[in-house]
Amino acid sequence: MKSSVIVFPGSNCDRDIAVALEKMQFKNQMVWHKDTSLPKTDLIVIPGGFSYGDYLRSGAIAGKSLIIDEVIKAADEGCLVLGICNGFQILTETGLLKGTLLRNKNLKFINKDVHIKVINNQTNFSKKYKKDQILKINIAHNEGNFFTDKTHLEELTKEGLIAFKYCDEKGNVSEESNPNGSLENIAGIYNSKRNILGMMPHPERMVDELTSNKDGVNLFSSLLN
Amino acid sequence: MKITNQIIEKHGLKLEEFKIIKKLIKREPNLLELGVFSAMWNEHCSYKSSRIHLKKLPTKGKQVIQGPGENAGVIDIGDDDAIIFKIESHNHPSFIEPYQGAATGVGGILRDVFTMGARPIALLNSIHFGSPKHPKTKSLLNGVVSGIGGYGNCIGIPTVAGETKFNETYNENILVNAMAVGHAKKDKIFYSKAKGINKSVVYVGSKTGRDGIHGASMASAEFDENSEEKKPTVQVGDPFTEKLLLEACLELMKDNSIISIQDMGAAGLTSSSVEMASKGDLGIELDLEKVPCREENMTPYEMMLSESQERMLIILEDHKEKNAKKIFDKWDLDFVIIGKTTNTNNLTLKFKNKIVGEIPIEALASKAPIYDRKWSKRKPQKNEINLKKLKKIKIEDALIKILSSPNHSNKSWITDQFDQNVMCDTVQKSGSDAAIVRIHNKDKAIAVSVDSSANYCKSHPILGGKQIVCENWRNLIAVGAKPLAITNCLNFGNPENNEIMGEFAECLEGIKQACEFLNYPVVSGNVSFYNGTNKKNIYPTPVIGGVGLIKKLSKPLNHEFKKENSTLVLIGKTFGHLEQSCFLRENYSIIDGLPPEVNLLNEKNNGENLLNLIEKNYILSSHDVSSGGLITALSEMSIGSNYGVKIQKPKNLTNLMKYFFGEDQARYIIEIDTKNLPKVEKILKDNDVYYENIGFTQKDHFEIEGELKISTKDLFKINNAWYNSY
Amino acid sequence: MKFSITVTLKKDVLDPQGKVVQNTLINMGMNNLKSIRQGKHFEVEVEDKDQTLAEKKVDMMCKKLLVNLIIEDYKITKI
Amino acid sequence: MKFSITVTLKKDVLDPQGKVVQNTLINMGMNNLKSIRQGKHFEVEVEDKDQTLAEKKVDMMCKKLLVNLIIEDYKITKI
Ligand SMILES: Nc1ncnc2c1ncn2[C@@H]1O[C@H](COP(=O)(O)OP(=O)(O)O)[C@@H](O)[C@H]1O
Ligand SMILES: [Mg+2]
Repeated sequence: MKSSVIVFPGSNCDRDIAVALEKMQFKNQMVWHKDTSLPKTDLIVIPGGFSYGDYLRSGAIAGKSLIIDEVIKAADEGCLVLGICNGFQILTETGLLKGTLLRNKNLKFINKDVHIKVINNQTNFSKKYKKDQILKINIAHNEGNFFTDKTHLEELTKEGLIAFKYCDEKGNVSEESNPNGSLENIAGIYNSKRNILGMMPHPERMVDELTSNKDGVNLFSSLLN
Repeated sequence: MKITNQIIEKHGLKLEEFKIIKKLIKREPNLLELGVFSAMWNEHCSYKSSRIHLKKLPTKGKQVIQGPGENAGVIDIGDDDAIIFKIESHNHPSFIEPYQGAATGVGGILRDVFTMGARPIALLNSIHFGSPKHPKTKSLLNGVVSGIGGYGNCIGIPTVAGETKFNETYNENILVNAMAVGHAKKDKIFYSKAKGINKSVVYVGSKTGRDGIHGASMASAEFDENSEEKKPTVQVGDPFTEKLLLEACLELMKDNSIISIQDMGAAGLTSSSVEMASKGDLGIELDLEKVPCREENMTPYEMMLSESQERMLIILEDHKEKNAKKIFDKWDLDFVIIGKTTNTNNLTLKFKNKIVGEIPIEALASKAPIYDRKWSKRKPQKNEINLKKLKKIKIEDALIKILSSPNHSNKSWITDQFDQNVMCDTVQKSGSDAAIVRIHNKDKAIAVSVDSSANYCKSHPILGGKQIVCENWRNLIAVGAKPLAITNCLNFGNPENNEIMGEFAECLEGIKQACEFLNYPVVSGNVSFYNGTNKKNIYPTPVIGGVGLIKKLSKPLNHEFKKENSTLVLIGKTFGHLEQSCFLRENYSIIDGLPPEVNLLNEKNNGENLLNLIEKNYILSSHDVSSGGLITALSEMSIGSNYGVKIQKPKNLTNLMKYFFGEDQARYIIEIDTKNLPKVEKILKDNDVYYENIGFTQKDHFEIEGELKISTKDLFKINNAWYNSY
Repeated sequence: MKFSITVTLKKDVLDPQGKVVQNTLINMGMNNLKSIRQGKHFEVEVEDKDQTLAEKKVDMMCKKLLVNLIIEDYKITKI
Repeated sequence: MKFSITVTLKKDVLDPQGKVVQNTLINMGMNNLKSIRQGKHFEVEVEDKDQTLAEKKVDMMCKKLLVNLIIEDYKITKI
């Protein structure tokens, strides 16, 4: 399985995701934002960080870079695309995913391990998880407050396009277990074809038992076959 | 233009110093030259008041690759790995503009570390605020914390540890110290010493603006009547550009292009160019017209004194310019050859084809004034606290008071705003005695911690100085690391005041004694004087940042209890020293007497034996006992876990409060599997380590037999409540 | 030719920042405050003679980059 | 009574955000762009009859909370 990680100026989880992918036996390549073509790849990852310093709006400027046209083309042709944290923000700015990510409701950067629930386990990204499985995953963001319009929200719910929801350790999806104010506790969503996943939590930070648990592993192993 | 006395003073120079300048250059300097002198001769760059004292610190050891004198210190951690680290203050800018002041403090210290070839792997901070009740404190606190996070999070380096303290002494002068730690290959370390004549001097990074041009501030209108008023502006940090600069520099460092590299910190272009030339014993010529400027019509004076952030100066090997430029172009950064090295031993400044300033390098550097300022010894106070005369208080209430106090309350509301996990090598994040960061792709790790004890240092500077080094050493031991070396940030008041200078000299004496005894050398540091006003100086606040090594990382050790029914052992002897304690301060507002005695022999022996026990895998959790004493340390171990304790009171107890709240040094609490107790006891006995078995862990309750019983959940709530109600 | 652009969040979009600012102001004793909304402001200078053309260009900048049309409205004024 | 407040960085203060936005717009082909600076914008409604009084209050809000006077300038306009 071949993967490509897109690197923007200001990306800072690019090495982290590359390490995780290689650990999971992906053949990974780094792709520079000024490149005009993508290598042959099965998975494109847009990593976390502060592309362009998060200036203007997080993800806005990266969304205009040269390589993005290629990402859009590949996605339209069915290539799998994973956007993590700033990557999720970039995907919404390019229109590959609908909705947007507003400032956290407490107006502060939040870094901690939170619980999320696997809502749809029938996709290329999630099939190794059980339905409603509860994961403990690290978040680290300033703008993770998912927002979208009513029609899209209905579509997300009806079509099973919600990937993860924030919950507590017992799985309760509630206001208290919502770290950033996201609509319906949404932590990650798919596009309608389910080949694109955007999520705020960092699965790449959860693959090494020395620094964390291994709750992120199954996301990568789902992608492998 | 005539240099008047007023202009001299506005530049922070004494008239006496101006006379020396004239003698050194054998004429009157022009305004630009005066500006350059003021930048080089100020306390921050010249260390003129501190130098003779700093010389006494131990800086050598087998583990030291580079001691003080470079951008940062370098130590050997085995194999081909080196750790590069330093701490620096940004107190005054942070008081004026807390967000930007703190942010640029982080940015500045990071540059010190990556100029030397290191990839930064951890950030720490030590922040001190006035009383929480002071009207300025809350916004300063919030601003500083978000500034630290804003910079570190954006550039993508985990902020893993720190300390946050409140004390009235900082009401009008907060402290913001930032420490950066980086990793490099031993054979790929870069220094600032220039070498060779006619080599290109290259400016890279952000453009130069009118940021923080100090000396000229008020009088600037007089300097140049025709120009519009030029007020100094606050430095604004741009972590995004710094991230690019970091990656570009590390990329350039992969081959052998760089002769010398130096970040532009305080006094920007001036200090960086002079330092490179001075160390290389040669001259440097700058063509200021080529300096990339952000604003129109900037003068040579402004360019030389600007403190714009995110800039570096590099001296390149011949013919490497083209390739180097390619790298900086890739990262969208300015790259301009602005000068060359010369054999004149002068700093030569050209502008529009004219020489606008020329000063011998040695006049700026080695011939800068050094002062042996008068200092007086602190007359130690006596310990005269009669506990019997104090109002009776229940042990439970005293504990709650401490745990819910701003100083001891849980700081997760701060640390949750810092990305502690980026780079995926954070093994132990903040909250324990020290943070643990793994060396990427290896199974070894470093432990880092910053510590200070201003109250102790105020009361008895020598003891205080010793104590902070020991506490810092203890914090590293407690997580299983062998302490290797320290950096220090010396925050003091006005050095022209005998008493303050005395505090400085004596604190350093204490630091020196402890470092020498513990083989814990100082490899880098920073001095910040003039904190406070001359009448009201801050308490002496040296901050120690320590780095230790965990050779083989199996599983991280921290202070949280791991299970029930394990045995708790207190290492080190309890005398019950309450003077200067948190107990008296929080419960009775008494800040009297001497700090606890520091016995370096016990400190070393206890620490080394605990490390041995940890390496033998006998320890489930461990925590050093410091501010708040035994009971506070025990409750911190409970709060982090779901387990409480059941502690027996010692049989011949003279005073309960002294036993539980005393702040005697060289102590640790360890949790061990009860079945291992005999083996542990044998090692401790064989090595003359004093210890007591104090009880066991248990589920859910924090209990001292016959005295108190609180649920661990309540303890947690008490400890976490303060900020939410602030 | 100079233009000012103000970008505001659409009415039905949650404005966490505005809300916090409003609460803070009220806590500070500004009790006559009825509402406050926060947005962005740009000052753009373009080198163009023709105002309609210039305005069109500025409008394009908004649509293509400066504004997230899903959640934001904007207004361009010549200054 | 409604007011608009625009908050801009003082001249000479580094505007990292504006710089990136400007470069991006130019890269996107907007080459007639001479400069762009980014600031904040607030729309405030206060319940007051007297305009001078209301304006004074809004000014106070700026000074006390909305504006960082060390690096920012501001302008209040009645709308
Ligand atoms: N500003 C801060 N930044 C990061 N970590 C902090 C900060 N303030 C406190 N901490 C963390 O909180 C914990 C407790 O701090 P402190 O009471 O000073 O510890 P100790 O007494 O062991 O030195 C430590 O783990 C420390 O790293
Ligand atoms: Mg400690």
